[in-house]
Amino acid sequence: MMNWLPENVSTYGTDMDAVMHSIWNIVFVWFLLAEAVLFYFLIRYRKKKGQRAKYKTGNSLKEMSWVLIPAAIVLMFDLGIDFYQNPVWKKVKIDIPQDPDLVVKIEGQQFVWNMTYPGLDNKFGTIDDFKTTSQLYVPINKKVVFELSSKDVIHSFWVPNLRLKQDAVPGRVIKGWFEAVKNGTYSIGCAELCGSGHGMMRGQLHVLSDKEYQDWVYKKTPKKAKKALEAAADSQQENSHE
Amino acid sequence: MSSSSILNTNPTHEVEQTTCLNVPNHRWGMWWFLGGEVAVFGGILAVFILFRLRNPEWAQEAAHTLTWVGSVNTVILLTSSLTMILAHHFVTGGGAQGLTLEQRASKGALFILLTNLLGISFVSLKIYGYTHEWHAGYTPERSLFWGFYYFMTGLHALHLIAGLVANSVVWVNLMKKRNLQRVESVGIYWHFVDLVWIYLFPLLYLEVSSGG
Amino acid sequence: MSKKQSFLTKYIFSQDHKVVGVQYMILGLLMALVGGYLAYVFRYQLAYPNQSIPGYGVLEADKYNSAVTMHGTIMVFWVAMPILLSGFGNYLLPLMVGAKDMAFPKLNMLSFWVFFVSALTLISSFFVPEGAVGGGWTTYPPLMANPGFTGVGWGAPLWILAVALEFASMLMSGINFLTTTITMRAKGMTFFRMPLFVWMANVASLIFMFSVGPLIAGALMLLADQLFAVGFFLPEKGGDPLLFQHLFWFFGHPEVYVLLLPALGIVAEIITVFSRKSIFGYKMIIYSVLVAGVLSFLVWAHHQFVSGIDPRIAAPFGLTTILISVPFAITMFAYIASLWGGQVRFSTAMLFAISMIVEFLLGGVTGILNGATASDIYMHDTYFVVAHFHYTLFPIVFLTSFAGIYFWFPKIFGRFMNETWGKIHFWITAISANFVFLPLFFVGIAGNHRRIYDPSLFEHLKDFQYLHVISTIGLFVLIGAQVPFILNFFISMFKGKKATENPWEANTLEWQAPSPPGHGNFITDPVVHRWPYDYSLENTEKDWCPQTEAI
Amino acid sequence: MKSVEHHSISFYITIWVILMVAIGASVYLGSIQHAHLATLLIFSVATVKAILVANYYMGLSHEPKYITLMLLVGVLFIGLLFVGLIPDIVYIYGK
Repeated sequence: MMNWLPENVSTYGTDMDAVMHSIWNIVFVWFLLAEAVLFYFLIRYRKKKGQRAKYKTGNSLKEMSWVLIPAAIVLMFDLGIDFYQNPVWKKVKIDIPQDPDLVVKIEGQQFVWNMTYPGLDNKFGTIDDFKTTSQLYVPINKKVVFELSSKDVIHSFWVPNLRLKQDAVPGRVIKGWFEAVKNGTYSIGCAELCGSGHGMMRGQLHVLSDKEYQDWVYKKTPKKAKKALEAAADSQQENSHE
Repeated sequence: MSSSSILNTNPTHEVEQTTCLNVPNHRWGMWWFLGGEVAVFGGILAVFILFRLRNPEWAQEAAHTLTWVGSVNTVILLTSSLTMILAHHFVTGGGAQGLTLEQRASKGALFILLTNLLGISFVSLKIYGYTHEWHAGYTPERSLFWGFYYFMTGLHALHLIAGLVANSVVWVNLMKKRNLQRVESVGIYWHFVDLVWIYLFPLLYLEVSSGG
Repeated sequence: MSKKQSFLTKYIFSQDHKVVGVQYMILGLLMALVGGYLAYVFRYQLAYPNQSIPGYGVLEADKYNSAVTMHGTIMVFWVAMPILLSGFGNYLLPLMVGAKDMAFPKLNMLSFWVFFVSALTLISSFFVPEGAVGGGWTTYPPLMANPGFTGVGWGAPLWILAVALEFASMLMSGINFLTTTITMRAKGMTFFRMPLFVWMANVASLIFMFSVGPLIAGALMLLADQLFAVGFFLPEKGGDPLLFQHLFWFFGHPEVYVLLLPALGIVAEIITVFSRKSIFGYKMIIYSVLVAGVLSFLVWAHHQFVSGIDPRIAAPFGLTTILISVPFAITMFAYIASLWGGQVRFSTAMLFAISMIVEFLLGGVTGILNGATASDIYMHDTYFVVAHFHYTLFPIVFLTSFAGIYFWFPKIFGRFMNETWGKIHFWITAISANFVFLPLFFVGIAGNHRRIYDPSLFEHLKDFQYLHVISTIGLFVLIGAQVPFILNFFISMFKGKKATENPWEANTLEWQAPSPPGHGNFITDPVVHRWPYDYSLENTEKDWCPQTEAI
Repeated sequence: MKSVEHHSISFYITIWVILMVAIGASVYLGSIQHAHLATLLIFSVATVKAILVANYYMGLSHEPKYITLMLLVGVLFIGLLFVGLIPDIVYIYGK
C-alpha cells in the first residue's frame, strides 16, 4: 500500500518511507491474522443442528493467556515500532542543522506563502533581500533551513515529495529543515484549514542545480541592491589594490 | 436521626430514593456534577497559572485589582458557607432530638435566607469592584491579565448567581416544609463555589512579584 | 397506581427513561440524515469538482468548508453521542441493572430537551447570515477567534452555544448513568455481575466528565475572543493559539473512547447472545478498558505532532499513543475469542456486530501509522487520517447502532424488524462503506491533504481523481441502502411480527421484562443470582440461563 | 443504617474562625517581600482553607473515601494537562 507514496526527493524522506513501509507491513500482517482467526471462527463455529456451544468463560489465567500472549506480542511490536521510528522524528524535527547552506523565511498568509530570501550576501535585513510568492527555489543537495511563521491564522507547510509538514502558527517562529536530492518542480500545499481559500493555497518547490540557483538568485536580486553590492565589491577591490 | 428518615419526611418524592455506601441519590448526583465542575475550574486555573508563569510582569497588574474588595468578599463568602452549613445542621435536626419538621424547616429557611443575603452582598461588592477597575482603565484591552480576571471572576459570579437561584428554590421548598434534603445538595454546591474563590483570591488579588 | 398520562406527558415530555432513550435515538437518526446529506454534497464536489450538485447547486469553497465542518460536528456530537451513549444508555442501563427508572428522571427529561435545543441551535446556524461555521470541527483559533478571518458572522458563536448545550446535556446524562448504576441496582446485581454495556457506558460517562471541563473553559474563552476580542488565543494580544488545541484534544481524544466504549458494550451483548457463548475474559475486558480510560488522558498531543508544539514532548505522547493499542488489542482479541467454540447464528444484528469488528480492526491498525511520530509527519491531515478515523467511527457509530437497533427493536417496540430487508440493508451497507473509505487511504498516501475543495487543482493529485469518484459512488450506494432500513424501521413498528418477552433467548435483565416494558419496567422486582453470560452451561436443558435464575 | 455525622454548632464556628484567621494570613503574606516564600505560603494557606471547607462544610470527611478519590482523580487529570502544557505555554520552543 505504501508504494502509493509520491516520489521521495529529500534525504530524510528515505528514512520516513522506511518507517512507513515497516509499520504498514507489521500492522497489516496483524490485521490479516486477526481477520483470519475471526473468519475461521465464524465458519467453523456456525450454528449446526443438534450441537451446543462450549461453556468457556476465559476467566482462568490459562484461558486468558490465549488473549494476553498475543497482546503481549503486540506490545513488543509496539515498543519496537516506537524505538525504531523515534530517531527519524528526532532527525526531522529536533536536530535542525546548525550550519545550513541556505536559510529562508516562509510566512503563511491567507492564501499564499511569502518566501523571503537573504539574497547574495546570505544575510537577512540587508538591502539585497528579496521575496517570492508561493514559489520556493532551493539548490539541490544543500541543507535548507526555513523559519516558518504566519501572518494571520494557522497554516501548514506541506510538501508531499519532501515528506515535510509543519504548521505555521501566528506568534511563533518555527524552524525546520530539508535537503532535496532531485531536480524538479513539486507541489506545496497548506494542510491546515485556513479559511475559504484553503483549497487554493498552493505553491511550488523548484529544486535547481547549484549553478541554476545562483543565476536565479542573481536575477531576483533587486537592481539597486546589485549596484550597491557591486560598488561595494569594487571599492573593496580598489582598497585591496592600494 | 438517620438520613433515611430525613428522606421520608419528603411527602412528594416520586422516585424511590435509594442509597449506596450510605450516600443517597441526590448526594451522589451532586458529587458527580462537581466532578465535572472540578475539571472546568481546574482547567481554567491551570491555564491561568501557566500564563501567569509565562508573564511575570502580571504581578504588577495584580496590584491594580482592589485587594480590599477581594478580601472582604472572601470573608463574606466563607461566612456564607458557615450559614449554609448551619442551615443544613438545623434541617437535619441540629443534633438535638425532638425538633419538629416545622421547626427544622423554618430554622433552615432562616439560614438559607442569611446565606443568600451574604451572596447578594458578594455580588454587589463584585459589581462595585468591576466598575471601579473598569473606569480606572483596567479593561481587557490593557493586557490579557484583565481578560483572565474578568473571565474567571465572571464565570465564578455566574456560578454564584446560579447558586442564589437554587437556594431561593430551596427556600420556597422549606417554607412549604418540602424536600428538606435539597438543603444538603445546594449546600455542597455552595461550598464548592466558595472553594473555587479560595483559589481565585490569591491568584488575582494578591500581588506577589514572582510567578503564581 | 399511576394516573392516566396524556400523549404529551407520555411521549413528548416524558420522564420515562425508555421514552427518553428512544427520543435520543430518533433525533440522532434524524441528525444523521443531515450529516449524510452534507457528506453527499461535499463528496459530490470532490468527485466532480465545481459541477452543479443535484439537490444543492454549485458548492463554493467557503460553503465546502462549512459542509465538512458541520458534517464532522453533527456526526460526532449529534449522532454518535446521542445514539450510542444517551440513546442506548438511557434505554438499556436502568433495565440492565434492574432499576425502575433513572435516579433523576426529571434531570433525564431536561437533558433530552437541552439536547433538542442544542440541535435546533446548530441547525439554525445554517440559516443565519453568512451561514454555518467553516473553521473545521476542531475550530482552531485564530481562524475561529477572529471573525475577520473566517467570514463567518453568527455561525461561530451559534456553533459554540450549540456544543456547550450539548455538553451540558451529556453531563446530565452521565450524572444519571453513574448514580443509577451505583445506587439503583437490583438485589444481587453486584458490580461484577453487570453486563459489559453497563460497564462501558459508565466508564464512558466518567471519561467524558473528567475530560470535557477544560474544553468547556476553552470554548467560553473562544466565545469571549469572538464576541469581545479579548485575545486568549490571539498572539497579538498575548494569547496563544496552541492553548486551544491542547484544550480541545485533551477532551477530543478521550471523546473517541466515549464513543467507542458504548459501541463495544453493545457488540459484546450481541455476539454473546448469537454465538450462545459466554464473553471471553469478562474481567480482563473491564480492566483493560479502565486502563485505556486512564491512558486516554495521556495521549492528546498526538493530534498536534506537527502543530508547532515543542518537538521534544512528541516522543512521550507517541509512546503512550502506541501503548493504548494494547488494551484495545486485548479487548478485540477477547471478542474474537468469544466466538471460539460457539454456535454462531447469523441474524441481522449479529451480522452488523461482526462487521463492526471486521471493519474496526482496519481502522485500529492504521492508527499506529498516525500515532508513530515520524510517519505522522507525512500522514497528519491527509486523507489517510480521514480514512483511518472513518474506519473506526463508521463501525462504531453506524454498524453498531444498526446492530443495536435490530437487536433491541423487539424489546423497544414489541415487534421484530423484517430480517430479509435487514440482511439486504446489511450487505449493501457493510460492503459499500468499504468503497467509500478504502480509496481514501490511497489518496491520502498519495499526498492528498484534508479539507481542500478541489484536489484536481494540485498537480500531484490529478492522477488520483478516479479514487474520489469511486468513493463518491460508494457513498451514493451507502446512502441509498438506508432507504430499506428507514422503511423497515417504521413499518415494523406497527406491522412487524410480534415479539415475546425474550425472543433471542438472552440472559440480561432487560429480556426478563415485558416487551415493551411498561412504566416501572419489571412486573416483579428482579433478583439477580448470576453474571449475564451463562450461555450453554453444561448439564442444563436450555442453552441460556437468565440472570434471575437461581443457581 | 449509620446515622449522618453531626458536628455541633460550635465546631462549625471554630472552623469559620480558623478560616477568618487564614484570610488575614493570606492578605498579610501578600505584602511581604520574599516573593517565592510568599507564593508558597499563600498557596499552602489556600489549600488548608480548601481542605477545611471540603472536609467539614461540604462533608467529604464523612462521605465514603471513594468520593474523595473520584474528585482527586479529576484533579490529577487536570494536573496532567497542566504538566503537558508547560513546554508550550510557559516556554516557547525555539524562542
